[in-house]
Amino acid sequence: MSRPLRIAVLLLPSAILMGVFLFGLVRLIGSSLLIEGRLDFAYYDAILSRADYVAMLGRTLRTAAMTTFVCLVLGFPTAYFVARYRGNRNFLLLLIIFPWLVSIVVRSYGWVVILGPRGLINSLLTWSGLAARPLKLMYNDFGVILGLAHVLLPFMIIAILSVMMQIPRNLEEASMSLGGRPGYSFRTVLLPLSLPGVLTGITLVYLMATGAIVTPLLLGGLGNTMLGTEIFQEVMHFFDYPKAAALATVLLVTALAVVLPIQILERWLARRLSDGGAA
Amino acid sequence: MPQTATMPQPILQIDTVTKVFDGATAVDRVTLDVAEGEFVTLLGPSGCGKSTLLRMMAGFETPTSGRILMRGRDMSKDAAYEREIGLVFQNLALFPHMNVYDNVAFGLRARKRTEGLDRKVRDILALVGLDGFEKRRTGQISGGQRQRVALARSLVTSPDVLLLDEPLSALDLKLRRQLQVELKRIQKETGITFIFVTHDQEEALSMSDRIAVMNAGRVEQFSTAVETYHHPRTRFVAQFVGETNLFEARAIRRDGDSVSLSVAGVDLPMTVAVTPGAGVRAGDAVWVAVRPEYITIGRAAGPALRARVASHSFSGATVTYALDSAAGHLLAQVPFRPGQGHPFPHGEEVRVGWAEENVTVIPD
Amino acid sequence: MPQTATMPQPILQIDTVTKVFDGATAVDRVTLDVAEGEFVTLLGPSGCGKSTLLRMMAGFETPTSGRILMRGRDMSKDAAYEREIGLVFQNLALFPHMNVYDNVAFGLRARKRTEGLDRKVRDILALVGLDGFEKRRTGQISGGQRQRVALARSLVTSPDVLLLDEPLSALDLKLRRQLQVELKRIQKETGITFIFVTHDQEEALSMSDRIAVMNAGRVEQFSTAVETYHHPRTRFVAQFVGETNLFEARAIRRDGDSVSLSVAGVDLPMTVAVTPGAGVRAGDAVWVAVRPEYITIGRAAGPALRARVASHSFSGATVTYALDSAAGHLLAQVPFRPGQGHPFPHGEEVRVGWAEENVTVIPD
Amino acid sequence: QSGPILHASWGGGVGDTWTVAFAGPYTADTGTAVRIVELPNPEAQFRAHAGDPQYHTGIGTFVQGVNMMRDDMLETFSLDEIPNMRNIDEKYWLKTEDGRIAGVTPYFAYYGIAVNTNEASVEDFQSWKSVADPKWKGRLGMTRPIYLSTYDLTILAKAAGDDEYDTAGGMELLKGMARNVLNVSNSLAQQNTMLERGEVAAMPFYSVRVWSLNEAGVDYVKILIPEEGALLLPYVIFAPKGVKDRGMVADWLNHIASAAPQERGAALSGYIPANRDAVATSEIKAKLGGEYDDLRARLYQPDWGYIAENQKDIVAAIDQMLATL
Amino acid sequence: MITRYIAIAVLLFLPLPIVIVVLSSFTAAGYLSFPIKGLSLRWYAEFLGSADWLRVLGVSALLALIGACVSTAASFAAAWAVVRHNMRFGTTYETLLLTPLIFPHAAIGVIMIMTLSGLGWLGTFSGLVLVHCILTIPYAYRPIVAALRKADPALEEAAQSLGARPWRTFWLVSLPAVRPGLVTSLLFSFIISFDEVTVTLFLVGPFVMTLPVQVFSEVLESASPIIAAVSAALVLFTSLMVFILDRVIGIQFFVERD
Ligand SMILES: Nc1ncnc2c1ncn2[C@@H]1O[C@H](COP(=O)(O)OP(=O)(O)OP(=O)(O)O)[C@@H](O)[C@H]1O
Ligand SMILES: Nc1ncnc2c1ncn2[C@@H]1O[C@H](COP(=O)(O)OP(=O)(O)OP(=O)(O)O)[C@@H](O)[C@H]1O
Ligand SMILES: NCCCCNCCCN
Ligand SMILES: [Mg+2]
Ligand SMILES: [Mg+2]
Repeated sequence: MSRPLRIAVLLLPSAILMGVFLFGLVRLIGSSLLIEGRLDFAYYDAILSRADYVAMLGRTLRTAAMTTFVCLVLGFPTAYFVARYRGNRNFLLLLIIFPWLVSIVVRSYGWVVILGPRGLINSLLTWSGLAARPLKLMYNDFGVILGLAHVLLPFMIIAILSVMMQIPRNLEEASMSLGGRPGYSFRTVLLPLSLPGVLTGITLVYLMATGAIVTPLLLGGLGNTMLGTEIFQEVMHFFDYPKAAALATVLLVTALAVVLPIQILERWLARRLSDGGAA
Repeated sequence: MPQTATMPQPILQIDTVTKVFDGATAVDRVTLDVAEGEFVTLLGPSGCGKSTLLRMMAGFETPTSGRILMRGRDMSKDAAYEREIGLVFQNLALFPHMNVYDNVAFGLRARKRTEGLDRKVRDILALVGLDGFEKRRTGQISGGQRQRVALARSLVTSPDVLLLDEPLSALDLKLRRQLQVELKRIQKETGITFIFVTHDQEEALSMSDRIAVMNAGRVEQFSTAVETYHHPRTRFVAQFVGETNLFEARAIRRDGDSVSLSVAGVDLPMTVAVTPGAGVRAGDAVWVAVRPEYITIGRAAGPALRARVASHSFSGATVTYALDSAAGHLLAQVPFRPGQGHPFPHGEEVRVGWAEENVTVIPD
Repeated sequence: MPQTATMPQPILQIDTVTKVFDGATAVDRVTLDVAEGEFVTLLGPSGCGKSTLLRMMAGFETPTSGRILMRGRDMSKDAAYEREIGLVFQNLALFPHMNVYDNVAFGLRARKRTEGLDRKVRDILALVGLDGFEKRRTGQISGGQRQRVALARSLVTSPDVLLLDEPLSALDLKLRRQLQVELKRIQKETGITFIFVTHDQEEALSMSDRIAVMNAGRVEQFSTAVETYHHPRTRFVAQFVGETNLFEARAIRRDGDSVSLSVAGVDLPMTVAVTPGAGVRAGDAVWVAVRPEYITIGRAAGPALRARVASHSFSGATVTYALDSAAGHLLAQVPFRPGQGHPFPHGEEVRVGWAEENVTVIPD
Repeated sequence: QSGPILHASWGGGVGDTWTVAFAGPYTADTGTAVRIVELPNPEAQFRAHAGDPQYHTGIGTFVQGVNMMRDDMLETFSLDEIPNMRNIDEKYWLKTEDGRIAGVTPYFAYYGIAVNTNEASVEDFQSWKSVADPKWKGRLGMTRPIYLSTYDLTILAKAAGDDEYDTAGGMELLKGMARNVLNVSNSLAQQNTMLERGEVAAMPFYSVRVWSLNEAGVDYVKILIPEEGALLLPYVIFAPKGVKDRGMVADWLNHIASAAPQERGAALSGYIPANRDAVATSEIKAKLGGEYDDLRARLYQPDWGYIAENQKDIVAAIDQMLATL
Repeated sequence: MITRYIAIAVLLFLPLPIVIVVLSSFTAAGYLSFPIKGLSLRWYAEFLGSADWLRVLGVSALLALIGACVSTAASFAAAWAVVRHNMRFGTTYETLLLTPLIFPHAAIGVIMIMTLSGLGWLGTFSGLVLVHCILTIPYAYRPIVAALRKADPALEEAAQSLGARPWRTFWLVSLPAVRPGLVTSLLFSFIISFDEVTVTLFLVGPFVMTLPVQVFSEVLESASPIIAAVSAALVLFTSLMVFILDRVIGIQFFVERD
């Protein structure tokens, strides 16, 4: 077999899979734009002219941004701690990887059990007399963000950790031997070098948060619709596929508008930060 | 070359320092005084504790016991960033996200000594021969150049002492030789005290004022390069520093600083000088070390031993013969003269000797 | 040692082989004949085409032009697995999922020569000193042992020729020296033809029957180790194989196999032997090579040159002086006698000389 | 011996009712196996597989039935094919313009106000208007907009003195109710639990859900029919257009339209049979508070066709109303 | 120091809801609450006694198994072309294979529902397999390509120089050399597929319902503690996979970069 033919045969299975995906993507965009065979932005006009949809879009972006922020604030120190942990690091990794691999349904459901009116927290509060009535810990933004942050935190930690573990510990020592105090060393050495991981983490968390359905449905209330849950609703209850397609396209565009620049920045940084392999 | 005897106030004193990791002793009661401007090398096999000792000086490890003094002041408790000690890492640890200039400027900025920073950075880059490379990324320069950046980075803050942990071991032979020369030159020009770690004895011999030979956490000998090579005080030092032939012998008689020996196995009496302090007495079992290049073959100069040529190996200027003798396996390195062929073919019986002044006696 | 003149039918013939990669010539019209049982080394700097040449012999690359013959038969078109040629890779390429035994047995199984397999595998493991290691995984043995497994694996099928691509370069110096000796012994015991690649000239000199010195894809000299060291035919060979002092000179007169020279810059007439075929005529500009160990300092033996001591470096048995002279920068390596100190301090003016028989003339 | 008939059902108890009350006896009588498949939303499957039906029959709300019928996704039958329809009041029929039967209504529930009597008294909710009373701020539950549009708005419009054709007054009441609702789940099941636990004091709710709560011993949650009446919620069983084994499906539908299985359904889950011949046992009468006919009389049956036709607009209006709360 | 406290809190916080779900599955009460009321295995008995739940479990396992095999095979072939044949535009193709990762799942759900209904595969098992392969390929590809890049191509040359013909070389050397990558890929895609909900939600049909989607619907539609028992089973399944993964390649695989 000639080399090009051999390559073609090897690529065929994955190319079919990706072809199906790309074909679907084109159909998605097409069906939201073509009405009776003609280009028509009616669906988008309808979506963007409705104040509640615009508000929902805003809520989606805000929730995703908040979730990303929480993940970053919690994930970075955790990654640092794990990366520099001298003891049994595998155990710590297990505490991160295992929850990550458990279904999001189970994890979100776990939060229902914890945050619910007779859940762990409220039981503790009422039992200890700290609160007379159960607090409303879910069916609101708090519940959604907490749930999403929990579900997505491992992505952030893993992304940062995989970069941090490659930063030789030596670099921090080098900085210190040159007189860099811990804060200075962190700012000038560790932080810039772990930036690619941070950006990857932000990308993943943000994407997953904007497109989430399960967690917002389980932990959010009637007032917490997001693009994902609205799409789900549109498909499951109104069967309005073109409208769902338009909403999905809006979701894609807004997500990629945030994510692609970050990706480009990340690649650029990664190239700058790599040693070029020189010994 | 500073002489041990006339040494002024040492810049750095390692005072009975011990470091224990999880019950394993990495550094064992090491005491060293380093004079200002000196080039001291820590030489020893892998795992003997060189890096650990260095890291204690740098402030990355705390001694389990003992003190480290800088100009007489105990700095054992100081953080790494408070010490005026530079460190060049084996893997260099250049900051990959900075260019050459920023790498070199790092220490000045970290210490907020930004006055005249540009001048200092450029001067030091010129010193290591890297002018014009300021804007290069560390990935865009060669291994030898990276090495120089690491050096410049540590030198620019004019540390009191510069520690170098096997800085050349990742380089290939040619480049290594070249950088050895350069390192030595820079040390002379800056006058900074260097403490250099290596496990390469040739490197140690050619660069150092004094060498501390380490073994299993201890310093076995701390002396000048010549002394270390020609008067090893322990079997370990004799064998680790250069090739050597070592036989068991017995002291027959001691006369002041010289002792008469009989090499075990064959009766081969000789009288050689010993280190004044060495506690060798008549009847003691001792070890006798002779370097291969001081072994003569064929002519029976001085006491002579019968041997058979087992093999030879050519290395350009010299031929090394492997010989089987009654005193054991011997190596003899003799100059090779082209056109004369190998004077001693394989299997030939020869007579082996050495001048008495080339023999070192090591107490058992 | 097989002599070029009396060579029987060569086992391997490389016949004007060229290899071009994307327009770049990696191997350039190389012709080599290798005799059965010979130990031939390809020596040259990185990128000179050694591996490419080896890979063509092994069947992993096809020559762009030229032929490779095995016992007289052109095997240029044979697949790698059809050739009776073993190959030891620089990175060893041991099969990580097999134990030592299975690694070694692989070739016999692949060639379906399973008769007496166990015996053969155990014999070869004994030969390389690895009996008892059969069940170890390749990750559980040391670097030197891995090296031996790779060797055993390639030897067990008794190939006609064994190619070794820098097999020792990843090892540290001590281990390397030890394995050089062992490799040489195994080659002698098995009688298999070895073609050995290295860029380490000391390794080449001490192991080889003949050395092919390569430069930029071409073989510049193919001769015995002694010949290569003492009679380099090109400037490249003179400089690459061992340290050398090289000056420009002019041939004043030619008398048969000897020529009278005047070293450029200073008038320093001498008469030296030249290779019979060398086309040096009166008036030609030539290069003169003298090894540092043949340079004498102090006494004006033969023609003498004024020089100043620039620096010295101690390396145990010898001291190497760097000298500045009218003929340029010179290196002189002289034996070091302990107790005598350095006879020539820094800055001292000395006279430098050499014996005429130690001078090699290289046509420009 | 044929089948099996695949019947798409909701989960959460509905499936069990269908297995026990309808499918099991049918199989016993006719030998035709019926498999009840529980899905979150059968309509979704019918729509996804329009033209290539995977089920023989499925359940839906009346509005879903109307929508699918109008989209020409349902198989239609003549009265002769499903003779038992004669015993079901024609106003409950899902029928095409030319009078063909597009679905069978086996039973209905109603939509009243469920009250946790530990948190509020029955008297508090004698009128639908009370749900808009600010005194219930933060104490009420509410369903999703899709049901608000069809159920809550309709009955609140009625309470405001209008009807489904004019919902302005209803919308005001709905707005008032929505203001009283804070942090409520999307999930009816969760709301059910909140109601049970007194997290919410009251909410417009399905009679059958309260029935099952009462059956489970939760006697302090009561379903009320306010003075303006409760909303009648017919369910409908339909077959997808082009369904295979049409004759068999007609027979199964005919069984569904008959009184006996509907009576069993009522006993199990509190559904009110649609077949006039169905008789309530005294036990059921006690639980329901009267005869089937009395109950039917207090229930308001709106023009589901009109509601279905306007559902999207209403949902949009409610979404926007909620967004500006 | 604050770093340390945050990290420890996070490390305890991550497994918390899972532990709670598992614990609450042992409740004796008919409704869900925590702390649990009474200790009982009744919900496990109910789960294991339900043909429906077990069927759904079977479907999920089979789906994950087939999907993982297909993804792994397709990834292996692609990685071979990219690495061993040093294919042109190899990195571009790799980026393409990773694209499913950078699409929000809600959007992928709609994309897939349209694609599958176009193919007439909506609600079919094959349709789900196809979609799960697309979703798992980024996870399957990474370990394989990493293993392949790490595997020394000289191994194959070594085998050939020892006389092994191409197929023999492939079976005896190439394949075993990437075995850890293949196993990782299989396990990893199995887990991802087995636990997937968001996209699958859009695609389930009468004969194919997956365990996580069923759990999701149940959480929405009812509040029975049987969900906790089923979830605990899901957790057990995942732990088993994680355990094997740890054995095969070590948990640190997940934080390594290639
Ligand atoms: N952080 C540590 N924890 C435990 N043991 C250590 C640690 N660092 C070093 N050791 C042990 O201390 C001993 C000395 O190590 P050290 O790194 O100082 O040796 P070295 O002389 O620098 O060797 P090399 O030439 O290989 O660099 C070794 O046995 C090593 O295993
Ligand atoms: N597959 C290839 N494609 C293109 N160029 C190649 C290829 N293999 C080798 N070359 C080029 O051919 C030249 C010779 O390479 P080769 O690997 O034979 O050198 P070498 O002497 O073995 O060097 P080293 O000592 O570094 O191993 C180099 O310039 C190299 O870049
Ligand atoms: N078990 C209660 C049945 C009520 C059905 N109402 C329709 C809601 C659909 N999810
Ligand atoms: Mg070290
Ligand atoms: Mg090579």
